[in-house]
Amino acid sequence: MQWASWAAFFNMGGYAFYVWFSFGLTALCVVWEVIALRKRNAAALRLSKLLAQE
Amino acid sequence: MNAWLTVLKRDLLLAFRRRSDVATTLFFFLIVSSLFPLGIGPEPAVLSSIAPGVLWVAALLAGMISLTRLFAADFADGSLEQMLLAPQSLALLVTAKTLAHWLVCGLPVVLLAPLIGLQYALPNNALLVLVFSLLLGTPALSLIGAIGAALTLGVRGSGLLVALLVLPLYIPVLIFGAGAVAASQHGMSAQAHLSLLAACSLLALVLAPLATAAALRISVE
Amino acid sequence: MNAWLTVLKRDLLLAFRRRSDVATTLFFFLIVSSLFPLGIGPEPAVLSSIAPGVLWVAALLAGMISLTRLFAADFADGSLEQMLLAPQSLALLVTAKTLAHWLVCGLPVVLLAPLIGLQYALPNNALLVLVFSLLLGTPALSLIGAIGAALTLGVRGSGLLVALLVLPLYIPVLIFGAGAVAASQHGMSAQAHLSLLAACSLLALVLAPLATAAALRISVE
Amino acid sequence: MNINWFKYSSPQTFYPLAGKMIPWFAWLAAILAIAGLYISFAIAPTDFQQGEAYRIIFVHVPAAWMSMVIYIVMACWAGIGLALNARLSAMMAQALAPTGAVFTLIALVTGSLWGKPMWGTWWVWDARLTSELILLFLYLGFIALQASIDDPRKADRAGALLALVGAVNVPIIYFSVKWWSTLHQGSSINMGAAPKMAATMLLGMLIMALAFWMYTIAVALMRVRCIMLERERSADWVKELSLKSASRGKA
Amino acid sequence: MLSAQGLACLRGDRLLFKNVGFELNAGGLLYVLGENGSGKSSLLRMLCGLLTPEEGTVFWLGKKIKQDSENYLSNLSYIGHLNGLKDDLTALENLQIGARLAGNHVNDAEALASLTKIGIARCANLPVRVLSQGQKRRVALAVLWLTKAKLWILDEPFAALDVASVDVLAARLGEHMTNGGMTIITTHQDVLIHAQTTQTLRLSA
Amino acid sequence: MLSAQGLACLRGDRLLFKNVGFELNAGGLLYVLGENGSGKSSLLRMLCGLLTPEEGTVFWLGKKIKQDSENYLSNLSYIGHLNGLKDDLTALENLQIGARLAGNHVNDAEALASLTKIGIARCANLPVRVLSQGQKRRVALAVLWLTKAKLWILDEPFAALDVASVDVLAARLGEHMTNGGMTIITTHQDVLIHAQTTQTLRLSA
Ligand code: HEM
Ligand SMILES: Nc1ncnc2c1ncn2[C@@H]1O[C@H](COP(=O)(O)OP(=O)(O)OP(=O)(O)O)[C@@H](O)[C@H]1O
Ligand SMILES: Nc1ncnc2c1ncn2[C@@H]1O[C@H](COP(=O)(O)OP(=O)(O)OP(=O)(O)O)[C@@H](O)[C@H]1O
Ligand SMILES: [Mg+2]
Ligand SMILES: [Mg+2]
Repeated sequence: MQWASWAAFFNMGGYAFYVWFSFGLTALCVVWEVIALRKRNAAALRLSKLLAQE
Repeated sequence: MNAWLTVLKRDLLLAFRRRSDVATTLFFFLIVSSLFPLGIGPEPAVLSSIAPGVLWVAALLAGMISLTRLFAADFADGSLEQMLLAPQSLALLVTAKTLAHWLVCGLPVVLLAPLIGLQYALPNNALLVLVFSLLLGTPALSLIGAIGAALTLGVRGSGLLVALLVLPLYIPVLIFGAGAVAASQHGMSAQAHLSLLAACSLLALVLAPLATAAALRISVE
Repeated sequence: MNAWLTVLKRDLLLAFRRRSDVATTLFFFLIVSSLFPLGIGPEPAVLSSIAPGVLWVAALLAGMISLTRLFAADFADGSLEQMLLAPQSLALLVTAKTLAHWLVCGLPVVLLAPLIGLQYALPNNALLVLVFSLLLGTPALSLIGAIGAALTLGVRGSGLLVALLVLPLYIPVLIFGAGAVAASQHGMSAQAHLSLLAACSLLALVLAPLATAAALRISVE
Repeated sequence: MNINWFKYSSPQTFYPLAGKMIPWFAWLAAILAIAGLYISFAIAPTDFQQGEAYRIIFVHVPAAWMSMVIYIVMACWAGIGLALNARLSAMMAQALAPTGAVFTLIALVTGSLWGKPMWGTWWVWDARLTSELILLFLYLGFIALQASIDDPRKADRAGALLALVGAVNVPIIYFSVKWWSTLHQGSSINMGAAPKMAATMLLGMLIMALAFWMYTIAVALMRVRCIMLERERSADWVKELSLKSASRGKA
Repeated sequence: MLSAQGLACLRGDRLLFKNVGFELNAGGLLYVLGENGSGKSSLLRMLCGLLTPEEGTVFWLGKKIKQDSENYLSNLSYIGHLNGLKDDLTALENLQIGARLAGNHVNDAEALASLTKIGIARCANLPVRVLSQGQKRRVALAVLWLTKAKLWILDEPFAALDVASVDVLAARLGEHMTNGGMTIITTHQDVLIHAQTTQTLRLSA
Repeated sequence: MLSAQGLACLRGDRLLFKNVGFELNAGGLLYVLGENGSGKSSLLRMLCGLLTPEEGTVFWLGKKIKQDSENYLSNLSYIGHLNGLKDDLTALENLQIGARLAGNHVNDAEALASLTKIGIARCANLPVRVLSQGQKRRVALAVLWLTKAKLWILDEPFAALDVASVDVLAARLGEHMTNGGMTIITTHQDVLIHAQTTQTLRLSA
C-alpha cells in the first residue's frame, strides 16, 4: 500500500480532479445505463400490460 | 396568441418525436468543424487562427441545411395551407415556427460551440465571446433563412435565386460574428461587433416574418 | 445497357431542365470557399496554407448537399419503384444515376476549383494537383454518398442524417486529397496521395453500387 | 445442432434465457471491477514520470479497447442478421451500439482528462485521438439511422448495411488518419512515448478490460430484452409475461 | 352568403375558366363538376383565398373576402387534395391541433368522439404515418365533426374512402346543410347528399 | 401462371393478413378488395417483389419470382399509388422513358397514340408539373397502351379519373384479358371489366 493517508489518496498527487473525474464519469455512465435500461424495461412491460388488458 | 402557441407547441412536439433530428443538427455541426483540421493539419497555432471563421461557417451551414426543411414538410402534407387559412396573422405564426426552429437547431449549436472551440485551442475569453456572438447572431440566421425557405417552396427553379438572396444577407452576420471572436482573440474588445450582431437580429425580427409570410402566400398559390 | 443509358440520359435531361439546381451546387461551393477569407482575414500566407483543406472541405460539402436529392425525388414520385422493377441489375442502374450526379455536381466543382485556388494564392503546380486530386477523388464521394442517400430515403430529416452517415466515410478521401495539394505546395511529390485517391475511387466503384442497391431495396419496402 | 440454434434464436425463448444470464455477467463484472480497481489504486506503483495522473490509464485504455471491439462485434451481428434474416442478431447489433458509443465517449473524455495535465492541452489532432472521434461519429450515425426509421425490420436491415459499410471503412479510415498525422506531425507530442508498462499495470488494465467485457454483455442482454418487449408488444408471449410480472409485483 | 362574380382563372398560359359566378345561401350545396384538369381544385382554392383570381371577386356576407379575411376564415373549413396531417403526430393530436389552429378548443373526448363517428377510433393513438391512404383521409375529414364553420369547401372528399365511410360522410354533410350550413364540393363519384338547395357548377376544360 | 401461397404481411407490429393465396391464369382478372388499411397495396407490392413477404412465396410460371426475377420483371407492369412521373419532364418524355426502362423502345408516334387513347394528347408536351391530379394519373396509365407485359398489377387505377376515362381504361383492361393477359387490380369503385375468369380476393382488416 503506497498511500500515506486517505487524504493523500484522495489528493492523487495533485491530480485529483483529473483522476476522479475520469473514474467518476465512468461510474456515472455505468450506473446511468443500467438505471435507464431498467426503466425502459418496466415501461415496455407496462405498455404491453395495457394492451393485454384491453 | 392561441394559434401562435399551438404552432410553437406543435413544432416542438414534432421535434421531440424525432429527437434524433435535433441531435443530427448538432452532430452535423460537430462533424463539419472536425473536418477542417483533417484537411488543414493539426498545427494548434494555425487552427486557433482560423477557428472563428471555421466555427461560424459551420454554424451557418448547419442552420442553413436544417432550414430547407422549415416549411417543406408543411407544404408537402398540406398543413401549410391550413396555416394560411387560420384566422390569424400569418407573420405571427411564422415567428412561432422560426422560434421553434431556433430552439431546436440554433440553441444546441450555441451550447456545443465552446467544446469545439477547445479542440481548436481557442483561449477562454474567446470561447465566451464565441458563445455570445452565436447567441446574438443565430436568430438572425433563422429569421433570414425562413424567407429563403419560403421562397424555395413553390417556385421550383428558384434554388439559385434563394441562395443569391439569402447568403448575401448572411454575410454581415458572419463577418460580425467571426470578427467578434477574432477581436477577443487578439485582445481587443468585441463589444462593437456584438452590438452590430444584435442589431442585425432585431432588424431581422421586425422585417423577416413579413417577408416570409408574403413569400409563403406566393408559393402556395 | 439500354436501361443504363436511359437512366443516365433522363437524369441529365432533368438536370438540364433544372439548371438552377446545378448552379446551386456550384454556388454553394463558391460561397463556402469565399466565406473563409471573410472570416479569417486576407493574409495570403495564411490563406494559402489553409487552401487545400478549405477547398477540399468545401467540395465535399457541396457534393454532400446535393446528395440528398439523388434518390429523394425518384422515391417521392414513384419512379424509384419503377427502376426497381426494371428487368435490369439495380446496381448497374445505380451507377448510371451516380455518374449523372457526378457529371452534374462533381465535375463543375472540379472545373471551378482552380479559379478559387487562385484567390487563395495557390501556386500553379498546386492548382494542377488540386484539379487532379478532385478529379480522382470526387467520384468516390459520389459513390459513397449514394449509399447514404439510399439508406436515408423516406426518413425525415434526411439531409442532416445523410451528412452524419456519410461524412465520416469521406475522411480518407479528404485526407488524401488535401494531402496531395499540400504536398505539392511544399515541393514534394503528390504521386502517393493521388494513387491512394484513385484506389479509393476504384474500391468505391466496385463496392458502393452493390451496397446502394441493397439499401434502395430496403428503403422502398 | 441446427434445431437448438433456431430455438434459442427466437425472441420468445431467448428472453427468459437472457434473463437468467444477466445476473451472472453482472456479478462477474462487479467482482472483476473491484479487483481491477484494487490493483489500479492499491497495488500499482506511482509512475515516476507522470505521477498519479497515469492511473487514468486503468479506465482509459480498457474503454478505448472496448470501443473498438464492440464495433467489430456489432458489425458481425449485423452481418449475420442481414445474411440469414435472423431477427435476434439484428437486435443484438442494435443493443450493442449505445454501449459502444458510451465507451467511445469515455475513452475520449478520459483521454482528454489525461492529456490536460500531461500535454497541457485538452485535445490534439493526433491520429489515435482523431480516429477515436471518427469512431464515435460512426456509432452515432448507426444509432441515428436506426432511430429515424420506424419500421423495426427496415431499421434492422438499413442499420446492418451501414454497420457493414462502416466495418469496411474503419481500417481505411484508421490508416489514412495515421498517415495524415505522421506526415504533418507538427506538434511535439507523441502518445507512443508512453512509459513502458510495468506488469502490474498491464494486469490491472487487462482485468478492467475483462470487467468491461462482462458489463457489456450484461447490458447488451438487458437492452436486447427491452427491444424484444417493445417490438413484440402485441405478441401473446409478451402479453402473458406482462400480466405475470404485474401479479408478481403485487404479491 | 357566399357569392362569386365573374371569376377567371389563368394557369400557366392557359385560361381554365372565366366568368364563373354563383350565389350560395344557408343550407345550400354546390357541386363543382368537370373533367380532370378543368380547374375544379383551382376554383375551390380561389374561393378560400389561397389563389388570387385573375378577374372577378368572391364575397362573404357581401364583403370582399380579402377585406374581412379574419371573419371569413373563422367561418371556413377547407379540406383539399392534401390532408394537412403531420405524419409524426397521432390522429388525435393532429385533429386537436388542426381544430385549435382554426380557432376552436377541442378536448380529448370531443376529438375522440369525432374519430369514432368516422370509424377510426381504433387508430386514435397511432401516428398518422402508419395509416393507409384512406385512413389518413378519414382523420382529415374527422374535423368536420368538430368545426363550427358555416362554410365547408371540400375537394374530392370521397376519394380513397371505402363504401361505408362514404355513407357516413354523406350523412354528415346532409346534417350540416340541415343546420343551415353551406357546402361546396367536388367529386367524380355519384354520392347522394341531402340539402335544402342543390346547385351544380360545371367547368369545361 | 402467377400464383401465391400462404402470404403473410407484417407492418410495424401489426399482422395485416396471413395465409393469402391464389392462382391466376391467362385471361384472368383478380380483384383485391378490402377496407382502407386492410393491406391491399401491401399485397400488390409483395406480388411485384417490392416487399418481402413475412411468410409465403410468389411463383411465376412455377418458379419463385426472386429466383428468375429478370424474366418475371420483363413480364410485369405495375402502377402503384404513385404515378412514377417526373414533374419536370413532359408527358411524352415521361411515357417514353418509362417504357424504355421497362425494356420496350417506343417512338414519338406510338407514345402520342397512347396518350390520345386516354384522351390527354393535348397535354403531351406540357411538363407534368402543371397537370391536374387526374391528368397525371392518365399519363401514368398511358403506359398500358404500350407495354407488352403479360401481367398488370394496378393499385386503384380509377382513383381521380373522370367518368369518361374510367370507361376507356376499363375497355383497355378488357382487351388485355381477351388477348390472354392477366390483371390484378384494387379499387373502391364499381367498374365493370370483362375477363375470361374473374376472381375476388377480400382482405379483412
Ligand atoms: C482525447 C484523448 C485520447 C484519446 C481519444 C485516446 C484514445 C486511445 C485509444 C483509441 C487507445 C487504444 C489504442 C490501442 O490499443 O492501440 C488508447 C490507448 C492508450 N492511450 Fe490514449 N487517448 C487519448 C489521450 C491519451 C493521453 C493523454 C495519454 C497519455 C499521455 C494516452 C495514453 C494511452 C496509452 C498509454 C494507451 C495504451 C497504448 C497501448 O495499449 O498500446 N492517451 N488511447
Ligand atoms: N401550380 C400550377 N401551375 C400551373 N398550372 C397549374 C398549377 N396547378 C394546376 N395547374 C393547371 O390547372 C389545370 C387545372 O388544375 P386543377 O387541379 O384545378 O384541376 P381539377 O379540375 O381539380 O382536376 P382533377 O379532377 O384532376 O383534380 C390543370 O390542367 C393544370 O394544368
Ligand atoms: N411503410 C409502412 N410502415 C408501417 N406500416 C405501414 C406502412 N405502409 C402501410 N402500413 C400499414 O399497413 C396497413 C395497410 O396499408 P396499405 O397501404 O396496404 O392499405 P390499403 O389496403 O392499400 O388501404 P387503402 O385502401 O387506404 O389504400 C395500413 O393500416 C398501415 O397502417
Ligand atoms: Mg383537383
Ligand atoms: Mg392502398
